[in-house]
Amino acid sequence: MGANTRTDRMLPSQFDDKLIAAIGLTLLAALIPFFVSEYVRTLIQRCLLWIPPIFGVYFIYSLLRQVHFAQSIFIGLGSYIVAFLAGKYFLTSELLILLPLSLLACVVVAYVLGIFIMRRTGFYFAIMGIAVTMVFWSLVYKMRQITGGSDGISDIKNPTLLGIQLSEQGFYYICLLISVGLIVLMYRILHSPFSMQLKAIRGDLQKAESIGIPVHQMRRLAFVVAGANAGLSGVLLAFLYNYVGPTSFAWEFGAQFVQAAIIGGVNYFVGPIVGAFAFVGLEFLVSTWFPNLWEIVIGVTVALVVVTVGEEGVTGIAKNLLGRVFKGANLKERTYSDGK
Amino acid sequence: MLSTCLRYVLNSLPVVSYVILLSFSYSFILYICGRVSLTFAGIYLVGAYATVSLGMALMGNNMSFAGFIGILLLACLLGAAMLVASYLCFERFLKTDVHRMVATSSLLVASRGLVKVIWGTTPVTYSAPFLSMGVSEIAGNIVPNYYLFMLAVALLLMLALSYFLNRTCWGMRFRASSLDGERTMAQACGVNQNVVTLMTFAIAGVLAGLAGGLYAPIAGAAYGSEGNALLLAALSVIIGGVGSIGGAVLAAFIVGIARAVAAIKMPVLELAVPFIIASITLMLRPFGLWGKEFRY
Amino acid sequence: MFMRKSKALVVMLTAAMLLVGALGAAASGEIPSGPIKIGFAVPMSGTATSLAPDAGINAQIAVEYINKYEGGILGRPVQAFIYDTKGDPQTTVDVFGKLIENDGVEAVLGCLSSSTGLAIAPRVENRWKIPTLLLEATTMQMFTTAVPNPKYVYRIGPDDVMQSITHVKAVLENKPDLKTIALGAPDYEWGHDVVNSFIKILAQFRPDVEVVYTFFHPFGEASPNFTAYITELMQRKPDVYVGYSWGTDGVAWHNQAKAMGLYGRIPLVFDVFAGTAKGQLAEEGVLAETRAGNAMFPPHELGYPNAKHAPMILERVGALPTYGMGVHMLTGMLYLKAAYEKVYALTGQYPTPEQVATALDGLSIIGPCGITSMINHQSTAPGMAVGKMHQREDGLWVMEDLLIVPDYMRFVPPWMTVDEFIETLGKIQ
Amino acid sequence: MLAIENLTVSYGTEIAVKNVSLTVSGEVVCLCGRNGSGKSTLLKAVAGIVGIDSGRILLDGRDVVDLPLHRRLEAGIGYVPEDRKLFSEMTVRENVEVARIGAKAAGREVMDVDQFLPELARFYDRKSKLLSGGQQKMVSIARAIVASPQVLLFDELLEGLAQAMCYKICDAVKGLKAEGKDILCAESSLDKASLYADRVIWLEQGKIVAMGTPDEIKSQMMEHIRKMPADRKLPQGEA
Repeated sequence: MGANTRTDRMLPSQFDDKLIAAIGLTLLAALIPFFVSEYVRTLIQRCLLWIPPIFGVYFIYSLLRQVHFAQSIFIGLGSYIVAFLAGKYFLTSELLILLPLSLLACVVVAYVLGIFIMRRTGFYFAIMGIAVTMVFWSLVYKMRQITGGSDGISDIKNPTLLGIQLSEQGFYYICLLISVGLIVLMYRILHSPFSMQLKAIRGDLQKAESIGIPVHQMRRLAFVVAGANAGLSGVLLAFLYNYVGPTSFAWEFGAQFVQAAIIGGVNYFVGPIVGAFAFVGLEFLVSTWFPNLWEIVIGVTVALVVVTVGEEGVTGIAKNLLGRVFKGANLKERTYSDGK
Repeated sequence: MLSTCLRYVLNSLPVVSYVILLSFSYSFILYICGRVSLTFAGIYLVGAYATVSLGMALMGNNMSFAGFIGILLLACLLGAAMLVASYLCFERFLKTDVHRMVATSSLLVASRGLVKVIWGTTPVTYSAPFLSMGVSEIAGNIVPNYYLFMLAVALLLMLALSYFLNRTCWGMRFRASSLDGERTMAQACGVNQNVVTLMTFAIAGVLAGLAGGLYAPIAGAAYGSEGNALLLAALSVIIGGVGSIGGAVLAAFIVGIARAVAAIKMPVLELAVPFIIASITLMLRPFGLWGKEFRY
Repeated sequence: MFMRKSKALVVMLTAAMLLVGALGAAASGEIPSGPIKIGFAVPMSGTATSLAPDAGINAQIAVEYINKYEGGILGRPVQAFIYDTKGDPQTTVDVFGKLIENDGVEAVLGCLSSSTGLAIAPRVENRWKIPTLLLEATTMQMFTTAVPNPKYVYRIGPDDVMQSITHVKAVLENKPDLKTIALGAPDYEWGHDVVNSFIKILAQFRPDVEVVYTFFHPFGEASPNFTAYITELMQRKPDVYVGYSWGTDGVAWHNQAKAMGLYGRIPLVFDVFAGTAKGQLAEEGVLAETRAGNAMFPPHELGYPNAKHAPMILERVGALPTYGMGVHMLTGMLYLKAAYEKVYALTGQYPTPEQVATALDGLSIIGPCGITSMINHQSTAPGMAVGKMHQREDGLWVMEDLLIVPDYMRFVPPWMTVDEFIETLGKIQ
Repeated sequence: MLAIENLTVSYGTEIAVKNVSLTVSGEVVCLCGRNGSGKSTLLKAVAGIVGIDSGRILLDGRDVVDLPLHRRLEAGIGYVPEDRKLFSEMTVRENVEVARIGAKAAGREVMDVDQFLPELARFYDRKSKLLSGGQQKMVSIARAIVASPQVLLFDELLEGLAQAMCYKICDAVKGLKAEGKDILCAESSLDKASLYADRVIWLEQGKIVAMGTPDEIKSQMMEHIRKMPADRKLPQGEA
């Protein structure tokens, strides 16, 4: 895989064991489609595509201690760009055009929204994210002549790469590549001076501002990073299901990324990955095992996980259970250690 | 013209009343205990189903006003008991706000599942109290008396709470240990924080249970109504300001009337209008129209 | 849309070929032992439950009914896999995948909202190739743009045009002298479609009728306040009001309209989905629809076929739902049973999914409320009926003065587009 | 009489107060020391705001260690924090009332605040966040003394106050001492401590190193303080 050679170059050598684990997992993910049925592959693909937006939430939470509910705006944006260009008003389904295009759209929208949203903190930030998401949702829902309203847009063509029609298998590898690439990129960003500065300013905005750090600019950039992640996922999710509906913009969808990030464990870099698989994969399986009771089962389980392990999340539980297996691997990636 | 304006106000009354109760339920916990707790929406659901079930079981079609008040009181008690229990058994172990948010919203999912198991997802309704109260005509507008009754209950309760908070000894203790008070100092002054917290949750439970109970005869008790209640309450808290009784009432009227006007004049915006108002409020007055600045 | 004539030909040819095949290979027909697996992908949580209250319970009832009173399918008991789609198109795709690839079901029933149906139909046609009976998903897009030439996808339930014709007829029958009309519907695609086609069709019959007010209220908002709409509606004073609110919306709409005196002030109210919920929900003398030949008659007392089904629903759900989820599901099961038996009778072999799918087209069965046929991949009731609500002494709401609009009045013939068909309507009355 | 016996307080692994014993009986005792020497922590431990590791805190012979925070005022311990910590949205009267109600509920007799802080009467109905620093300090003291506790704990009593205000507050403290209260203070400045304290206890790294009148301590400690290295850390394991 191309992603692996890139990780090789990008990661410093002291992370060797982590690197081995990462390459191993990537290889595993790359081999999985040969052993599972198509729906499992689709499910895994969906999990993979959930990882980048969850990383966005994780990024904002671990660096700024804010809860980012607005990821669904960017998922929806990316998805609807695909729905229009590769579906309703068919122009192209070329990934090399659609991915950069929606990335650009998300960056612009995230920057503009960031001007308003990122000025708020805490509870107000969270609610403002939800409010803006819902404004987008109702716009898409109500512009039924263009967006198809609640029925959405269903006739999305399959993606092409350099003009070649991708098989479903091929598309899986594209998803894997982009997902892994974004994870590596997030790793780099989280260990860059930019992140350190963000961490430094999260305590007191006014103080940081008074010593000359462009606080709002930097917070806006963080928002853009999170949004861009989600936008790329949105493009691929639209192709994965060949269907886009206004639920992509719903605030509940954005809230699920927050839940997944928390369940994964916000103390670990691998938290979002674990969260994506636990939240999408396990939730789907549980809801098919207990079709009548799954809400109670999932609700109570998540609540108990949050109560008992808190910020450690499922990753923390897994690490304790598999402590011996991963001994020396030092998966723990503390991005902060303070209390509240 | 005046009659048209009045019509919008009257049309908004049911929403206004239940949003007053719900949003203050939410902001009261947030303000006094500094905790984000979304369980109140589940209590709203419980209040609605309890009222409908008790109403159908105990009274059927022989509606009596006193009986209905009794059922509402039961719904309040149930709400208070459940919210306090949720705090004691669960919420007090949660450390940070985002975890409280995620954990309590998971509880909401569980409560919805429970409702599904017990009542199914076919909506149930007990409308006798609503229908039996009749209508009055105010300046050429027809308004069901039940709406006025709801508003009166909500406003009276808010007045009572306001009196309690501002004029009584215990109210003073609540304010002392609120977000803009100093909790440790309140305790050092002899305020028992545990009792205050439990009472806060109990009062919030009463408000949320009552909101569900009062609204159920109008709209029925429906699986999934907690999500909408949650959003409207949270938005109203943003608009009105955390911990402010006047703000809760003001925000509820703004949200309700704006929706009633949008429904007729600009249907495209009906659902979005509370969100737009909240966004604008946040941009211009981050602590709400009636709120005090507090660091959160 | 335009392929229907040739499809009928294909059906006949296939049937003939099957017959030939049956004669040739009659001896080798083996019905596998063990239960037959059928999948149900229905919304059991999320806002979509407003569309399909207690869908899970209704699915169980349908399967129990088939096993208990109909002897299963080809003698094999039905084993149901009932999964929750959460009303979400993406989850629906995953659920179908699990049902078909993992559980190995032979047919799927499901998809109540149009969005889930649209997401699933192309995949069924292109990838899974399993007979799939959509319950409702009434969007006109389904067999025009989503799957223009369907083979495996069938739909149980009327489309917008079919039901609008019935509604217009019923309104004109009950209030011939109407001058003004108002319409209200939930604000989502189906609501808009149905109101638009109603207005178009009404204009064909009575161009002089003025539509004084149309509104679309928020859909599926669980604690709705419709007072503003009701007030406005009463201000406009229409002769007839046709309302399409249902589920939780329907409950709130009915309570609020009743309290504000709407039913007394407007001469004729057509609450299409009156009586959806448990409890007192219908209004004396109000028109209501029996979607897809529904349980509101009540069928078990009127001597309708499959009479034991309605009491089962009454017992488990507590009401005879006008919106006949259970009826749809049972109808779907009966279609499947008939298709299996037809193929087996013709070939003497246990049918393949393709054979079942082919056999479904043009099939007629005795459904819960009478004979119903699968025409152009769409099942119909023995005529859609509209009646006046009446509460009997035992408290059960029933329908009286049924107006049944026959099929020939409602079906878009294969050689016409929808708009052309609507234009002819005014001429054939 | 307040008696502290072998008190040890720690924050995690950091030991803030180590094995301290002292008694206060009808006098004004002031804890002095550099920043971080543990004087504030000692007061907080007595007030019940931080938990203790070991030791006893005796109030007239009764151990108060197990009393929760909100019962300490009732038991007779009044605490004035360093940064005032008023209930900012409440009026001055309400600020004092909270403690008065607590005292009444506990059956304590209520003290006449105006007697010690006559200035207070002028701004009774103002919101406390609108007061000046000195006035806020007065309210904070009033809140502590209204319940007439036997022991009063003042943290940085004179910190950041104008000279005139210092004298007024010192008079109030002396008045309280005349009432027979046991007063334990913490003050980072020896000069300020000498304004009102009878006895000064010098703390260093959580331990008592010297005790005496303000003047004695001044002369004893000056040389020692100047020589002390700025960043001396506590050796690990020393307790």
